[in-house]
Amino acid sequence: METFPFLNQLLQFLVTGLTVGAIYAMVAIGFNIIYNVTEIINLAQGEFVMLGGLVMVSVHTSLGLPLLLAFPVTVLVVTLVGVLLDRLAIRPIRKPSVMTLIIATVAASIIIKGLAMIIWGKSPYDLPAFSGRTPIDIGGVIIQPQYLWVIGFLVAVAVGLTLFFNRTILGKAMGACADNPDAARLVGINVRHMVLLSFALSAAIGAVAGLTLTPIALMDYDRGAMLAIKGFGAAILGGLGSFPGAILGGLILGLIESLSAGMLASGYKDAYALIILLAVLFIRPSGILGNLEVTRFKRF
Amino acid sequence: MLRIRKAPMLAGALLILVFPWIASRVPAISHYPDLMVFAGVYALITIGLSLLMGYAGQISLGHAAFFGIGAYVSGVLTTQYGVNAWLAMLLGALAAAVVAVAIGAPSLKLRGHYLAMATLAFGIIINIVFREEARWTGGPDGMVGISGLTVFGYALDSAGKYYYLVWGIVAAVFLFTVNLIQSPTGRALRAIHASEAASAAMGIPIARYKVIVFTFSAVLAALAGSLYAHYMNFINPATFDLFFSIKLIIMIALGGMHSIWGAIIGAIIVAFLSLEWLHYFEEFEIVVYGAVLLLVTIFLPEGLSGAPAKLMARMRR
Amino acid sequence: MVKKVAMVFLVCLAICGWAIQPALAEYTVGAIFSVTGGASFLGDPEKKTAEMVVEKINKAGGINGQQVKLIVYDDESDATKCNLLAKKLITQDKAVAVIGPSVSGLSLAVVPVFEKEQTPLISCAASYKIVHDEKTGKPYPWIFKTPQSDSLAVEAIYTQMQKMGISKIAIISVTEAFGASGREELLRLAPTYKIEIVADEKYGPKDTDMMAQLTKIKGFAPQAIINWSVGPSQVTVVRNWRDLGMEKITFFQSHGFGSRKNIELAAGAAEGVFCPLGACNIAELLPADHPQKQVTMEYMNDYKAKYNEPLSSFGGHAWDAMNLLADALKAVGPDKAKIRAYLETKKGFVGQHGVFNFSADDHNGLTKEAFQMVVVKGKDWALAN
Amino acid sequence: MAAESVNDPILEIEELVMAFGGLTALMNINLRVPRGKIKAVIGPNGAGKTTLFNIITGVFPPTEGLIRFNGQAISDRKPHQIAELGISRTFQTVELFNSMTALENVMTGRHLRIRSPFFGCGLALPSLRRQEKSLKQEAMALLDFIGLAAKSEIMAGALPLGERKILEIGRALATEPQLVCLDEPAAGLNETETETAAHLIQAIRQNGITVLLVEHDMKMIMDISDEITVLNYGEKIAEGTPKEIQRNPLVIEAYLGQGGGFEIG
Repeated sequence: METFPFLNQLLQFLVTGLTVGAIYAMVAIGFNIIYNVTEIINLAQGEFVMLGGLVMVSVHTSLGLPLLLAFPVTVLVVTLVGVLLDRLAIRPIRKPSVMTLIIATVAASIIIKGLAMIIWGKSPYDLPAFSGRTPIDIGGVIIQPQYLWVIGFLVAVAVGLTLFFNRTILGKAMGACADNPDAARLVGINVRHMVLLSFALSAAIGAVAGLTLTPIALMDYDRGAMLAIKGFGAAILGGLGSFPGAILGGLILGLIESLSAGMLASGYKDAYALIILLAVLFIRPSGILGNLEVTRFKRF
Repeated sequence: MLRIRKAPMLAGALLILVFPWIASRVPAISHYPDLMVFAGVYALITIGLSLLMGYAGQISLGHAAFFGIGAYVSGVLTTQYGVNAWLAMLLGALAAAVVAVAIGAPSLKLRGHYLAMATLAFGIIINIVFREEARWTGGPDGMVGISGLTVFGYALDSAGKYYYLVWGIVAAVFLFTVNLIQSPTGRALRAIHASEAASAAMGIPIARYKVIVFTFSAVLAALAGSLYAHYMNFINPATFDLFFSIKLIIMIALGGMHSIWGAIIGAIIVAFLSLEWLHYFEEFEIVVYGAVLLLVTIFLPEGLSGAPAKLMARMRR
Repeated sequence: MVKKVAMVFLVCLAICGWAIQPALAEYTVGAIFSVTGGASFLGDPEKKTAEMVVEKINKAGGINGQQVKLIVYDDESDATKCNLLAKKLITQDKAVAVIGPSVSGLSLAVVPVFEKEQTPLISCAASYKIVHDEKTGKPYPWIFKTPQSDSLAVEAIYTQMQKMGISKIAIISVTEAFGASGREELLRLAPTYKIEIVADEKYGPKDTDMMAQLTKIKGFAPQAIINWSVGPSQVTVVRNWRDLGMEKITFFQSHGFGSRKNIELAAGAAEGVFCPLGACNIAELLPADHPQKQVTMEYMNDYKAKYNEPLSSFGGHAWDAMNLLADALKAVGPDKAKIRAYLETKKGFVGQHGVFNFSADDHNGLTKEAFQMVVVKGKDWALAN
Repeated sequence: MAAESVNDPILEIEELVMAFGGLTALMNINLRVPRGKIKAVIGPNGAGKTTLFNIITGVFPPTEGLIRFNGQAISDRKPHQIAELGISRTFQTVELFNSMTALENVMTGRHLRIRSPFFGCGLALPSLRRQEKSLKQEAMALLDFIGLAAKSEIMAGALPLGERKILEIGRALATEPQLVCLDEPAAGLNETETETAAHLIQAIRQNGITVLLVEHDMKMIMDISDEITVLNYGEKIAEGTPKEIQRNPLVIEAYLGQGGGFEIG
């Protein structure tokens, strides 16, 4: 049997870690978009990812829509769910405290999960990989083509959001809401619309994460919660509200998991990642790129 | 507002006292005392948690871990070392207290969502330990053969008997907590919740109070864990996972965060919903559970314990 | 005000109570399966199978002229619920015997209940601990189980490895009860078969990727890998094995892989994977003179006709449990103690997962011959030589 | 500790510097608060008055410099430790415990003066019950002193602003401080309410408690202060009796230059 040098192994761990991390990062970005406008941690974020995968299965595999068409349809459907979430679960709450809003998102995530179970059943589903399953071998390091799609989509989401927040009026208005909702209201921005938009946008990003993940890891109705927690961890690690922080946090979390699974006791890999997260928080109470002064002003 | 009146307390105590007798007369609910044992176990945890969340204003998504620490310390010490069950219970509470101080002192400096994540992470880590240290805990399969409890040679071996043990403890803890809320300590906690800056200016050592309450709630959770282990005669890590922590938060939210009554009502409602009533909806169970939670959040933001007051206010109008 | 609420509550309870008093059926049989939750891949086919079997019995006129009433509860893979439901089945629904639970951990959780209430339980879970009281070294009197113990699957795999000349292996398992108990048996039995385990890796049931663990295993260059898990993760791990170009390292799956759905989900990656399976998975491959040929073909056809989905081997455990119980009811009637005694002496029961021969020392009644070693060939099972 | 002489200042601040990132909020401030007097700190918005209060009461540590209370350095203490030493305060934005009654607010103010053992409280020990009874009486007496006895059972959040400000002063007094720092006690009050507040502050001094005051209402300042310090852009520009300050050209320029009115009564 051929030998397998340590350096190759290490590179393989990095490739894997970055891919998984990219998924976490996309979930974390979704958390941040909603958090920035509303101060809510939307615990239904993971359900968007799950829906992204399962809706794609339905429109692509079952209905037979071609990939290029199935993609926007899926994102649209999940975005609609995000909009409904805001209209049916968040907006009706008359005296919103951050705690009740979070409970509402928990309730919504339970409902979405339950409905997904009724619609798709309990078995896992697969999607064909976007550009085949032939692994790319670069000097002994194996890269699945789908990995490149995952990382590519993360980059696309990051660039897209940067342009959106810096170049468009809508994006700037959302940014203003995030900085100071009262002032935003004074200058005539409809904060309610911005909240709705934030749910739509983060649902869309969740859907993208889900449909790129499914060809790698399959998808079933019960996946959302775990992804939400990893994404929440990534967002906190990077610093809540910071988009570079979300990407950094996601990638770091993915790398720690992969490296510790490969080099330490793999049963404890999630524990290592969380211990490092705790250590970071104890040293920097607002995450790596978070701003302590800003968090002080946030209500919760 | 905070004066907790004696009449409802007496009524509650009486109801708890006669409930098994009533249940035994009605065949369809004859197993309800069994459910009430678990509701009581949950109530022990939510009382502490409500003190922490509703009064001191600190969130914890890691209390399932303390529940588990109590259960596992009891389980391991009694089955593998032959320690007396009551002593093991005490040691479990002590272990939880030590862990709570160690994790609480640095964590409680964190705010809001960061504190939520830190406690969540802590809970998951502890659960991984339960799962991985199979030599002691039996691993994911769980641990069998935990004995029942006896009092002076009298075995508490049926739901009816255990019911009175658990609810007796709940009643004692409830009284303790009610006293606490109405005492200088309770005032200090509410002050911290209302304004940390002003509390500090009044000389209230905020960090210390947060850690004390966190520890107290952890001890109660551990106690509940021991009671659970000796009743089930079996424990497994999945019982103490993060979803149970979230379920505890749901109990508090359903019952009403700012009331100790709410903690008990929430625990009972969620216990019955999830262990019994929702079964009738079969595959729609999860959806109905979520819908109930959402409706209460929307229409009764103060929780079910706020409902009677709201109802009366509406009737007066 | 609390008083008022309490009163209303009580009245409601009382009304509910009188309204839905259970009507007494002739033979009431209970079942607890993990129909939802983390172990739904077990409980779902089990529930469907048990209901199908009972329907068939009742259509054929019942047992001794009595209809069978099957009460199925879903424990949602939760120990507390499982415990409560077990007590409810016994004390309130007056079940003469219970089949299930689906999961080893939950079966262990209710063992004390059935022992105390002296009611027969036929578990559908694998762990040998369910039918082995460590204190006495014998089976718990009231507990039986139909699935082959993990140790039998391990022995089947190790025997196959010996035939293939494999002695240096890596194991990888999921951090759930199924994976943990399989791992324990793999580690325990390895010395007996002179097999060296060079790597012992784990992953979570919801993990998206096992490349890191497999890369590490690749570094040890073992001759074979054994994966012990269920659900989507066992598909991902096979795909990762293929992606990493590790085909030279023979891949063995546990019997948890026993559904053609998994071959389909693996999208070609499962080609050449070995796996020990019960007879019911490969009914059509069995030679015509195989003792289980008839029952397995019948089950397969019935199940496909009724539910229009591929058979999962787990449903077979419920088939075995339900039919065993029906057999006992037919012989001795609804008497708990007699059922127990009958089951303990039952020999030659032909089921989906083997021919059962129970005794006072063996409440499982199977040997490692209950497993057939199969290999994935052309997207289907084929018997390995 | 050295014996405290009546002539020693109760609070001394030496060369205090406070910088937030690149922004210097306070520069080389020297300040002495004489014992038993009313000392006012005035200055235009953004002069650094509230920052000064926050540093004295330990909300954040100073970048440089020394603060001595009764001769003891306190700049590294936490807020609750400083309260324990005998400095109490109010807040510019009124930080009452809104979900508590007026009485409970004052009772909470006496936290330092009572025992509150955790288990004792839970067991409702008789000694603690007795303590609670006398605590209530003391708190009522204080409410009486500040003129809010009639409002004792009203939620603090439901009181009008004037009474909230007064209640906050009452709560600060409940800690039995030697020095009480009042952050704009008259802001947002009408004339009669301001007068009530002024009377109360004078009454406090008569009880032997030193008052450090930040205020914009110049009439009130000039009426009741014994000594005034003027800050502008983080620097001390003048110090003296009300009369001296009124005549100080630097002060007049600071206020007029900013465009704000400097009403001298």
